[in-house]
Amino acid sequence: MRLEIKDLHVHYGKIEAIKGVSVVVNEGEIVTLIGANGAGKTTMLKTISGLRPVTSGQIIFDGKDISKVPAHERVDLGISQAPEGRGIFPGMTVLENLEMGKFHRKNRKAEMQEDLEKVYHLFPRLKERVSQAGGTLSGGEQQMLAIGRALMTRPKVLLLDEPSMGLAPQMIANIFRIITEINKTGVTILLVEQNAQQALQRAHRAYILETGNIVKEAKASDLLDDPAVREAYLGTGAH
Amino acid sequence: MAKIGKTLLKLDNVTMKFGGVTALNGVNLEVKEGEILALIGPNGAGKTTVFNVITGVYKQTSGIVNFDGISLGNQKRYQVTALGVARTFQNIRLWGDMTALENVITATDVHKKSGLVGALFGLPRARREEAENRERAMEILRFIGIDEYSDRLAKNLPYGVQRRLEIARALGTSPKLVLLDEPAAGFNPAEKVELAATIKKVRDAGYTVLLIEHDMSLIMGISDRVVVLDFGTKIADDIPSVVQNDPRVIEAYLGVPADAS
Amino acid sequence: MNKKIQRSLAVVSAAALVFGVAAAQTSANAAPKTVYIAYQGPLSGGEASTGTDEQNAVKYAIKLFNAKNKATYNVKLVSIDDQGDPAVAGTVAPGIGKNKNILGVVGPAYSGATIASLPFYKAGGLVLISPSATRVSLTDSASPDFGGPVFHRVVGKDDLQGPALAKYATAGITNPKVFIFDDQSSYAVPLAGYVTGGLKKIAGATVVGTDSVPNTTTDFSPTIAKIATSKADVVIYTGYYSQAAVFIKQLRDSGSKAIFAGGDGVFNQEFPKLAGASAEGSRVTGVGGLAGVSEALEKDYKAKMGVSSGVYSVESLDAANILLQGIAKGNTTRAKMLAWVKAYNGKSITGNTIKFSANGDISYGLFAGFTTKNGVLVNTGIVK
Amino acid sequence: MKIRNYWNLRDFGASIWENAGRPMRVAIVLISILLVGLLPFMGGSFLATPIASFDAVLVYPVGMFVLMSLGLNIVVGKSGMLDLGYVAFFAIGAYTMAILGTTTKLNTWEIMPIGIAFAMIAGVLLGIPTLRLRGDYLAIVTLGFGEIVRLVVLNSTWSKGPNGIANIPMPPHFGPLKFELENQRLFFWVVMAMILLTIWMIRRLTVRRPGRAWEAIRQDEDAAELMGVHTLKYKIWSFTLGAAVGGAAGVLYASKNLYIAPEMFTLNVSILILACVVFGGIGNIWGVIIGATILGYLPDRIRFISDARLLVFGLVLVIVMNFRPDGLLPRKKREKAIVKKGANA
Amino acid sequence: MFSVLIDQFWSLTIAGVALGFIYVLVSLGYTMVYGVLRMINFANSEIFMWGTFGTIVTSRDIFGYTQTSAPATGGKLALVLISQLLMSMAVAGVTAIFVEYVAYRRLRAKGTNRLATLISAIGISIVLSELMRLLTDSRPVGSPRVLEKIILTEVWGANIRLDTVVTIFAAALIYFLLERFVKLSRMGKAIRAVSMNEDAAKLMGVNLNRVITTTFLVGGLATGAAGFFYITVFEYTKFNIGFTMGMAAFTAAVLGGIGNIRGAFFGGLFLGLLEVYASAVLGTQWKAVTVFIVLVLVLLFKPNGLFGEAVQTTRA
Repeated sequence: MRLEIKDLHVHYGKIEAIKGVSVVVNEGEIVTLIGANGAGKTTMLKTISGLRPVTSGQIIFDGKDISKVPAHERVDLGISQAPEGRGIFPGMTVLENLEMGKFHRKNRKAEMQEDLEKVYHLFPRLKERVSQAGGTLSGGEQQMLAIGRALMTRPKVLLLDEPSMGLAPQMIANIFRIITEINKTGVTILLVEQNAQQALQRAHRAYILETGNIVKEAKASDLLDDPAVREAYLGTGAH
Repeated sequence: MAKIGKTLLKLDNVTMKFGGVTALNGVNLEVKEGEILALIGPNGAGKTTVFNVITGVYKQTSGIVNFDGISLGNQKRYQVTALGVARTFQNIRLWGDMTALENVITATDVHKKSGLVGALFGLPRARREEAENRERAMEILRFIGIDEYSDRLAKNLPYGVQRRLEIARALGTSPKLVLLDEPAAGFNPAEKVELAATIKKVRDAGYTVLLIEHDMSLIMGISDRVVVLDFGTKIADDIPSVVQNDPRVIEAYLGVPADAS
Repeated sequence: MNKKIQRSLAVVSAAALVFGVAAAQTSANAAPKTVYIAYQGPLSGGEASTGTDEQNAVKYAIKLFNAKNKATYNVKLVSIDDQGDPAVAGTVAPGIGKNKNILGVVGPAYSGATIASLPFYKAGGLVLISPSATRVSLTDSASPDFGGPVFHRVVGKDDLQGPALAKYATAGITNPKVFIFDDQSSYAVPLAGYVTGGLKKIAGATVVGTDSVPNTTTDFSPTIAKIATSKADVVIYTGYYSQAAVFIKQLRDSGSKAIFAGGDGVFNQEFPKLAGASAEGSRVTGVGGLAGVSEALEKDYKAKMGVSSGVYSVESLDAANILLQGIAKGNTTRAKMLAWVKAYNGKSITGNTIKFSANGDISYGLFAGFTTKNGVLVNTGIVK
Repeated sequence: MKIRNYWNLRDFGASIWENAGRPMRVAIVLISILLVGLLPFMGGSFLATPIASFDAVLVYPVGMFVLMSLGLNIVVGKSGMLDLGYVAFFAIGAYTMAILGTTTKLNTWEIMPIGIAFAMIAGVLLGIPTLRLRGDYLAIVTLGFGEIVRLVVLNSTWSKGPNGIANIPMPPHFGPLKFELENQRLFFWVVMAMILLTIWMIRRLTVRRPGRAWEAIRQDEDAAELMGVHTLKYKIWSFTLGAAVGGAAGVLYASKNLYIAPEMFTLNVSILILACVVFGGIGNIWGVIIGATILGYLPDRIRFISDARLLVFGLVLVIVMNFRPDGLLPRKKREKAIVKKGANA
Repeated sequence: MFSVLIDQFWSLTIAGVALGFIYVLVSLGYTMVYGVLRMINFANSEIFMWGTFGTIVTSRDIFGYTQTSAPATGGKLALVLISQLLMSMAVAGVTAIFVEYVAYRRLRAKGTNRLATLISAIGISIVLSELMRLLTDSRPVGSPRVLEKIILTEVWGANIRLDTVVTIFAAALIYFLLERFVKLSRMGKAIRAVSMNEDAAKLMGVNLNRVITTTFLVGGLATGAAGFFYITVFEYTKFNIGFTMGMAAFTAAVLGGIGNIRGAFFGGLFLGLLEVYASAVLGTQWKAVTVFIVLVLVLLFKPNGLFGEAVQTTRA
């Protein structure tokens, strides 16, 4: 078992954003969290990666409770996140952005070239733009860069926050294909998505989050066929 | 369904360059009174740039933007709004510390005349306009269906309500043309269906709508016409069913259909 | 130095306890009789060193007085900190004006603060003896700034100093070309004007350039460039010693050999100390009568106060002594004290006679010339 | 939660206010004004300030700081522009009073509108070119403006340069009420009236169109402009009204202090007033009043620690900001109808 | 009017460049912190002031120089100067970290409004300057002359003096090293990353607190170095000198585009030259007015300063 979240509570000021959520992500899985906006999906990911403090509850990773570990140390443990809105460093080149992914690694010099090659293999577009400033990339390319940069940290668990947001249909399909590819290399993935259709197709298991609570947990394929889920998250008119 | 009338907005050969980058390249675009026109295209195609040129955020490098017989070029942003163009934002930009009602009232102020002195001394006109604004704003909130939130601070509203409030605020300026920038972003399919109904309702109430959206099902459902941009150039402009099957559009934007399933 | 910090911190920590105790309360114990005099000047803020020096001298005078008159009087000092700022002076002065326990004030130190305080002291009939407010208008009955009848000073005023400084600076030079600059302060700007006036009366002298340099300046290169261009052989600065020291160093480093001269703002033994060798040969004017202080006095002062005397220490000491002598003579109301000061005829600690004119000016307006020799300002006698 | 409420002054006060009927409100207002008006008679109490007389401290710094802070609050708190040159308007008002008061027969109340007008004109002249700038750039430009005004006054002859202007006339008496040097309570009442007037003005404007425009500008200027708010116009109005209050304060100050000089109008004053605004609670009238009162009063109250009082002042700023970053009495807009309508989030 | 400028052009220019380099280093203190926190570090002026005292204490109290001692020569000179420089940098660096710790850290953790931080910084700067005022009894402090101000040569009628030359070259070197540090070093990249996107930087394993402390430290070191050069050239300090310097350096930083390291460089030099030229032409009393008018004009046409791209878009 890789990652287990037990009875997590998180507050924004006085507002409780996460109200006792428990989630399990097993090694090698793609688990997706779906839910409406404001349900607390992004807060979940930020809390797991350490950007938000935990009010109560546990985040157990590799058998250890990491809920008090600061964000930058969680990267060392193997948790990496491609944040919502991509969060690339606009003034750094693509290469520098990717190198930042190696910031914490002890033998970063030895790993650097190898991992860069891996990322370029997944995202050939990035290789074409190594010396271009991150801020000048298109939305899709920035998403690629964000995921590539996260991969540079050699994560055990990769947290993806809305990778399809604001992307054109073609690019969305592309990104999801790559997510599956990354998973096949042995990286566990926790995916937060608005695009439930795509997410459920790619994931092994799924949780449905509503206003800070888990309302449903099931195999992703089951949810795809669940009429209530179809009604609420997939829409009858989905193509 | 509202009748489609004369041309309300016309972009004639509009080019927009940022430094060396051409964001829009000789775009021609017409929006007719009473229609819902959808603007689609891949990321970075220049859709939001079109909005920014129309609303005066950017001044186009060349070309003419004509709105309702007036050339938009030297107008300040607030003047463009006063002429009858209102917009929403891709990433919600409400005034969070104001209530929903105040957000809309602030927008309704655009056509009012009373100024500082009136406000200070509570002159009759100022009082009357205050009352009118309040009433009009409530009306709009009811029209959009979020009047129960009128006294809530915008920042505390649920996401979906915030998106709708953006539309309500735009309507507050009594526009002829409403520009909606990805109004369904972050919505689940069920919410999208509801939104589509709202947009239709807005159009049926006499507003003209120009909208940017990624969700094809939404677009196909409500728009009268679809314009597709790619790399700052218009590659298609037709009714939805035609555009959907245009090979150039499929190549540039939609991708091979149903690859996912 | 550290003691001061300690003391301050101790006071801060005790602040909560003391909060509520009003200062300057009257407690008319049996004997000796407690009376109050005040010192007003900058005790905090950027100008505090001037005020601290002056107040130390007043404290020293009181210490001597109380030791001598143990049986009869116990004089206490009220410190009025106006930060040298007329705005603050305008806030404190009403309270002092009304506080009839205070018989007289040494100060205010600065002319601006004096003018801001005057209306309240005039209304309260409180006598002032300033050790350092030199602005001419303070004793000019035609001016709106006029301080009569309460204002007196034991320092010479600018319209006497200006010509003296002009004369002393240019002594021994034929057809001197003079460059004058000030530090933009209310002390320096008028003085520069009187120096210019004085130069007109000196045969052959011409003013070849002027400048006005904010008193926070440390880079004088533009002024030095102007001096170089003007080919001046005499440079007169009407600011204070600390800036003068910075300036003279830069002037000498630039290679200029022009004579440097300054007024009583520069007259301070710290000047040659700060400026080192560059200050050699500088010409400075200071109040004539108050020139030489005996070494014994300085030694005793240092022993009792823990610090050396500073700017205007001598003047402050004299001013305090006038008030203290008044107390010794039993003048323990404001009206009596004012009359006492007006009629005062006594000796300064340097042996000169102190008398005040009707408008409050000290009887002798003479200025002495000083030259820096081996790191010390040496008296060269009264400028005539 | 309930116990906390008593410590939460704002909510505590607001709940009393909201539960009160109209006559009750009028009564609260009148009693408060009366109590504040009686303050000058408290000189013998624990409030008294050593050295400086209490009634004088109430006029300046306390009253003047409150007045100027309210003025600056229109700029910084209401419309969100960081102004570090507020002292300029104060100086313009003061110099208008000083020059006209000493050279013409006009009295303080006749000069008051002129001083306000000059300050407002300066506000417009500065505002038109600079208010396009934002944030820290605006801050430095306004700071520069404040310094320019001081330096121009310092280096000009019409202003008597560094010598300053003395013998500025006091205001003429109001019927039986005379302005006195030794007793400044009438000055305090005048300042109080000006403060009340300013509060009235701010409250009027806040609930109407200009207030909404400022609020929109403060929260998102671009959105405001795209929603048809003439942002530059409202920013200039905000700046100009702030300037008017500063100018009025300057006129009264000159007439009260009887002497002014350029050294009284340094950047420190601007910073101090800004500190009052932020310290008390930016954007909240009551917070600003409390902040200005404390910061005006404190240095004079703790005069007995003479030398270290500025040090203490600095420490107080650091400590209060660290523990109450939104000020002592922060702005908080309360949602009205939540309970009534029971809207679910 | 222009006669002085024409006559003394090269003297003025050299003085302006030397002054400009001091501004450059102090501006870096503002710009570094601004780049990362988007806040003006109001206390930077006092950090500078403490640095100047560090310089004087070293020569006066550690090496026992007095106002009358002969200037040092040879190896001793290098030893004293370098010790002074290091001490000044150390004092300023420690002060900067102190400022960050006391005035900024807690407020930053709360993610609170910028004005509170501004006032907190103003508060700490009052504390720093008042503390020094009490320590020195408000008195100015002169520095013993360690480096003899030999006139090396004369070029176009201007004296080239040793201290000016040392200042220009050493300050330029320090600037250069610092720029390289930010561009190329691992910590420097972390600083840039934080300035562009704090959260993303954390997700890369960047320790935010350490980066911010480092930023203050680096800014403090630059400011401290400026303190050393200031003393070497002007040989004088006082508890309140920070204010004027701070205003000038901050203006320089804004002129160049605050948050931008290159901006601080050009802004500082530009301001140094502008000040001396304006003083020579219009009179020193109009120096500050000229500077602010130029600032307003620059900002009107280049609203983000002359080098308006902030740190995040400074490309390596």
